[in-house]
Amino acid sequence: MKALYFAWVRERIGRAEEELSPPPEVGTVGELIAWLKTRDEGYALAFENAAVIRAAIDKAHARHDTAIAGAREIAFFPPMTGG
Amino acid sequence: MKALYFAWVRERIGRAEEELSPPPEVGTVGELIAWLKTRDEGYALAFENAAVIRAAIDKAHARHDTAIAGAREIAFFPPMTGG
Amino acid sequence: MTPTLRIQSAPFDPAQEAARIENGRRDIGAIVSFTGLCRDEDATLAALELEHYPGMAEAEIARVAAEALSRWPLQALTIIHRHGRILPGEKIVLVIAAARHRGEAFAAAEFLMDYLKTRAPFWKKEHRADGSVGDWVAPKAKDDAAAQRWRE
Amino acid sequence: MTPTLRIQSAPFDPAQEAARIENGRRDIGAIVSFTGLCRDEDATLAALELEHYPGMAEAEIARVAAEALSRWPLQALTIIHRHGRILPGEKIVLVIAAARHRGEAFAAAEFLMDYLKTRAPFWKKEHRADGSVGDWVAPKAKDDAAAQRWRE
Repeated sequence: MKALYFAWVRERIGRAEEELSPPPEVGTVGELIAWLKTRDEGYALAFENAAVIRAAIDKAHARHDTAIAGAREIAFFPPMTGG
Repeated sequence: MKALYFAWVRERIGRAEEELSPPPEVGTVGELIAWLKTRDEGYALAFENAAVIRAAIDKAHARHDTAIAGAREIAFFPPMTGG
Repeated sequence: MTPTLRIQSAPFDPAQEAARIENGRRDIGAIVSFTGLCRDEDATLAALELEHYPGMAEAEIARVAAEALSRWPLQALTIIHRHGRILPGEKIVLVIAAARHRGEAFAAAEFLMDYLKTRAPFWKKEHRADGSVGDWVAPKAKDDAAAQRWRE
Repeated sequence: MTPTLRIQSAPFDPAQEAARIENGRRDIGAIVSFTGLCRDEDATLAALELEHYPGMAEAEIARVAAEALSRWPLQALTIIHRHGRILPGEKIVLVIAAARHRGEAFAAAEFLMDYLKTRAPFWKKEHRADGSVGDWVAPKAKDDAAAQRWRE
């Protein structure tokens, strides 16, 4: 699964995208965040306040309890500030 | 006092403006309408449904119970349909 | 801030009016523009004749503008209302409100239109495509209701 | 009716977009246009950098537009959102809604802005006038509240 990071999530992790192969027990967006958070300090900082992190699966907004099964692309980003 | 008439009030009365000298017992906008209504058929038709008629004294909206004492210009017209 | 308020028979250009407001400024966050047009869906209308009460129209629009400026912190405000003969597709009225934040600009523009509809002394008469003179446009109850909600 | 939806780094011209909508039509009664601008009241901002999620930004704006079209009988709709470097005074976002009646055009335009603010994947970063890179602009609680009211 391809992961994309935007805005300060991208800056804290230090990359804009990567391939992820989470273990099978990672079933939801929230579980994927928890798994990523343990990777290194950058991920820990990006996801330190997991509640504010927004996610999208295949370019559509997804909740933290959404299943990631079948997702080709998952994105993580802060609350949006466009407009 | 100068009277002005607009839109279908003007058309029914058959003139756009005139000088009025109402008797002293005509004290309010509503009383002036009742007095005008007796003048001829045109006025009667213009003011047949007095409740819908709007008035302005010296170019500011006035209610039917507003006193006309001191008014230099009084206007009668239908509900507005601009915008 | 002095609003731009005009009553005229000539057409107006919303783009030109918006440009006058922007004019190199860096402090405006939101511009809401409303344009009201002469509508003729059935191809039965030749023109609208807009009668107005000269002097009172200007005074009433100034009062409505002052009321909007007292309610919202507007950075710029333009109101233009045409009178006379107006053809289908032509613009009748323009309101532009500029503010730091969009909520203020939206609210002021909508308030102004609701108030202009029910308080500005203009009356529309239809001239039909078949050459006959049609009716005076009837006021809409929902216009009164729209104006009423700002008093709550 | 197919809305005009664009995401671009180049500036846009609201007047040109409005003209594309009007284009000789006689059935439009009301056009509401919203322009959001890059604001810098304190002269501390050099530019905003607007990051976006290509692909999702287009998809989300299309979803929000479809939602507006399902709620109001719009005759025309344009949404343009810029990304990249935007200078103070420049325009960031444009929404134009055309309808027979003003209430529909106002409601649709305000709904669209509330939804774009909270759902379209764009993020603003400040570049300061002193050459430093500033903060990511923080989301506003009132933007969430503004979007929430359309669900009631």
